[in-house]
Amino acid sequence: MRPFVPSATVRRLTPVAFMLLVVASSAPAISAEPQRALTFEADAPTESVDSNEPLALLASCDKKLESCTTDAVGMPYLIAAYLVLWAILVIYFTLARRGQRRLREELDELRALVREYEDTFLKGSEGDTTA
Amino acid sequence: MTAKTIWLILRKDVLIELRTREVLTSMALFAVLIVVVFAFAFSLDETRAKLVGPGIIWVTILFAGTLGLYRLFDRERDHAAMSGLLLAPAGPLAVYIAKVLGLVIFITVTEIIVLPLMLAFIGVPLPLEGIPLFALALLLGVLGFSLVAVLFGGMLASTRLREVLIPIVVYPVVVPVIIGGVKLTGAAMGDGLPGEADNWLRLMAGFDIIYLALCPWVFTRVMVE
Amino acid sequence: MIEALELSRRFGRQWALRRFSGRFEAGTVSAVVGHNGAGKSTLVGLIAGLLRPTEGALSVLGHDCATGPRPPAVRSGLGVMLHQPYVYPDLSGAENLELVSALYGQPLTSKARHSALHRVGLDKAARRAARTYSRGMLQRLSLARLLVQTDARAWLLDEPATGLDSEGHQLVVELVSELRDSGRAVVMVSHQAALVEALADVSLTLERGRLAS
Amino acid sequence: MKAPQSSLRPVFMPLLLGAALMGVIYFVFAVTPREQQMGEVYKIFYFHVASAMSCLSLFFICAIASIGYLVLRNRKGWGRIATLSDQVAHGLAEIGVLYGAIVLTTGPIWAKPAWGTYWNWEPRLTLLLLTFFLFVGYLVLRAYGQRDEKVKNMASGIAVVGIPAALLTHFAIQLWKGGNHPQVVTGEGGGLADPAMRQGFAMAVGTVALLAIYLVWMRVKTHQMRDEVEMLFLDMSDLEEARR
Repeated sequence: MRPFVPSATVRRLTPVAFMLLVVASSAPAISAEPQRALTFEADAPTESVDSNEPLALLASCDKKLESCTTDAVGMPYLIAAYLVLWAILVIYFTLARRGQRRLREELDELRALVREYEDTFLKGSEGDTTA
Repeated sequence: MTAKTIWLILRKDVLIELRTREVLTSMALFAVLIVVVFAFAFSLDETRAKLVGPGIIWVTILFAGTLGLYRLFDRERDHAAMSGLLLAPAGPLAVYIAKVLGLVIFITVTEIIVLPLMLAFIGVPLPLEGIPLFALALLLGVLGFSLVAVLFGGMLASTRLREVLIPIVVYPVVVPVIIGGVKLTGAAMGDGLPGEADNWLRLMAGFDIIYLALCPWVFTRVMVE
Repeated sequence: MIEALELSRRFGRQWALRRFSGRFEAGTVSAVVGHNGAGKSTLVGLIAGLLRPTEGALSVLGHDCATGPRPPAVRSGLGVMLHQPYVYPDLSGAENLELVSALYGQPLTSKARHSALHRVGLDKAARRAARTYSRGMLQRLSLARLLVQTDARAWLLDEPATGLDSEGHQLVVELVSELRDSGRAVVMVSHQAALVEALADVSLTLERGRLAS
Repeated sequence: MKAPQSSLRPVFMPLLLGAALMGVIYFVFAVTPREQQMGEVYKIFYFHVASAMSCLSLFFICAIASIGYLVLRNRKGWGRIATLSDQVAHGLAEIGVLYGAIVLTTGPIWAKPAWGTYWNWEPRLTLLLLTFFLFVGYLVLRAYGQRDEKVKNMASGIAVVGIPAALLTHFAIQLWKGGNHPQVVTGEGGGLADPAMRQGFAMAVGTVALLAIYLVWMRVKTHQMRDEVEMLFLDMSDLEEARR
């Protein structure tokens, strides 16, 4: 039973449709208004907040929010998180891609081999009758 | 036909167990050893015992139950016994129900032997009026665990990886029943809010009902090629 | 009775069995002969229902195997003796026989059990645990199933004479002949030429998973 | 039938997705405002929660596909659909576990500055962790078992149990923990007041979901190719046999 493969047109249309979607979704970003303070109640920070705990520094930051330019406290975590995100995606993608390429080569090789078998077999069978 | 086959398989497992007493001794011994290790690890005193006791009991049940599961299916693995059972007219459903009942019986008997010892070692007072709730929690918990464990144990018994795979797959699924058991055991020992116990009972009963309906369906479809 | 059409089964990248066609009629002993690895056990697995065909059609006792699990009537109608004897070492010979008979048909009367064990020469060892049996004795215990599983209308035997001495061979010949004479279809898989000559009405040879022409 | 492998296409899609991802990240960093209490660091939540949503829905669809496989594999004439649904289920599980890994790494990184501990057992992350283990078992089984019927059945059995397991674990943890996970998205705990935040989050969810669809499609192609390789080996042994 041959594996099920979507028709050629479906495969050609998906990238175009996808590109339109991404462009549409990022359009509003370009016209976003300037930043404003906003309310966002995360849970109350844990009671035992000692001085060097990053949270304490955070809380003090909001009194002078407008001038709170450098958010040094959270930045390393933020960068670390996005680096992890990228690392996982890129590493996985390259591994999967390499596996797929190796598989595709093996597949093409096998197809050639089978075609070659069929040719020699057809030529070879003029003489005798096969079971 | 199925009921007869269930009885036959169950009777066979119990008969072999009475002769060899292999499963119960290993499970009971294993359970007592775990409790002793935990007792040393937490260096229990009166107050902490009440906090940690239920946890120890249910972890012990979980591990001893897993040991019992491996034993239960080892017997079927050699001499192509599993295929003999699956080809029987009653088919995989009877095998599944018989094995679930077998595991429940084995774990319950181990509990009866080991629990008094455990309570003594941990030094947790189980008040008399707490016993019915504790027994109900044990019943629901062990049934829930057995339903899931036998499904995956039976499925994976023939693969090389079963010791690795069965814990990875079974434990996440039985977490609700284990937490429920611990909470109800705590309630039975006197602490914990009264209202909470009902919620946990409902959750564990729901767990058992859902898997009572789902597991046979999956087992019968998966065990036959 | 049992019919296979272009039956194929693959394991990974090879064909364990490829385009096997054959009809096994009632009242005949059909032998399937082949060296090790020729696909005999795969064929047994397919007919018994342990394996699912990759291609081709198989019907056992009128049930088309492609349409899903077999009804109980077909399961008890097909007696299967796999290469490994189906036995629990901790149960005694008699208990094993009772268990199998009850699982696959009606419970065994003690008279029928006794006569079956006597016929296969195990009446002395009936009470002992099967663990203490030799390979030949285990095979004889399996052979006792031929007498006890009376519901079976067709039998599938995988190497019925493994581990048996000459007297055991004779026993197999007698038992299988009785099955044939009582109108049952017997499919026997074996690589022992002597057995095949003595019993087989029809003989198929398997080479590398295919029917040898 | 020979699939037209235009050289451009295999590179085009990943670049496009990469660009989209960069676009969203730029939007998150540049445009969305700082959060009043956590400042910049809360911005981890965009992709953390987006990945979590995709992860759980991938597992859910994988379970549905597995049910489809178990039901259809015995139906006459449904063989190819059953094989496809099994391949799709396998692909969904792989990408689900991949996204699970993202969630389970960015989660603690966010929790440390926000709540002071790397792991505080809040409900949704714990639920995802447990379901993650279940599907890791699924992948381990798939990786080590050969690609025959039995392994497909067993894997489907594991995936199918995923749905009730996730639901019951969710209720159990709610009961157990009471939950202090800020209901950022669902709106109980303040929600996304700022429109820019909402857009940022919508874009993150959209991009992550589309990336997931693309990755699953890629994995399904790989599985189909692997099956085709085995088919070709079988055809070759047929031809060899016929020639002998």
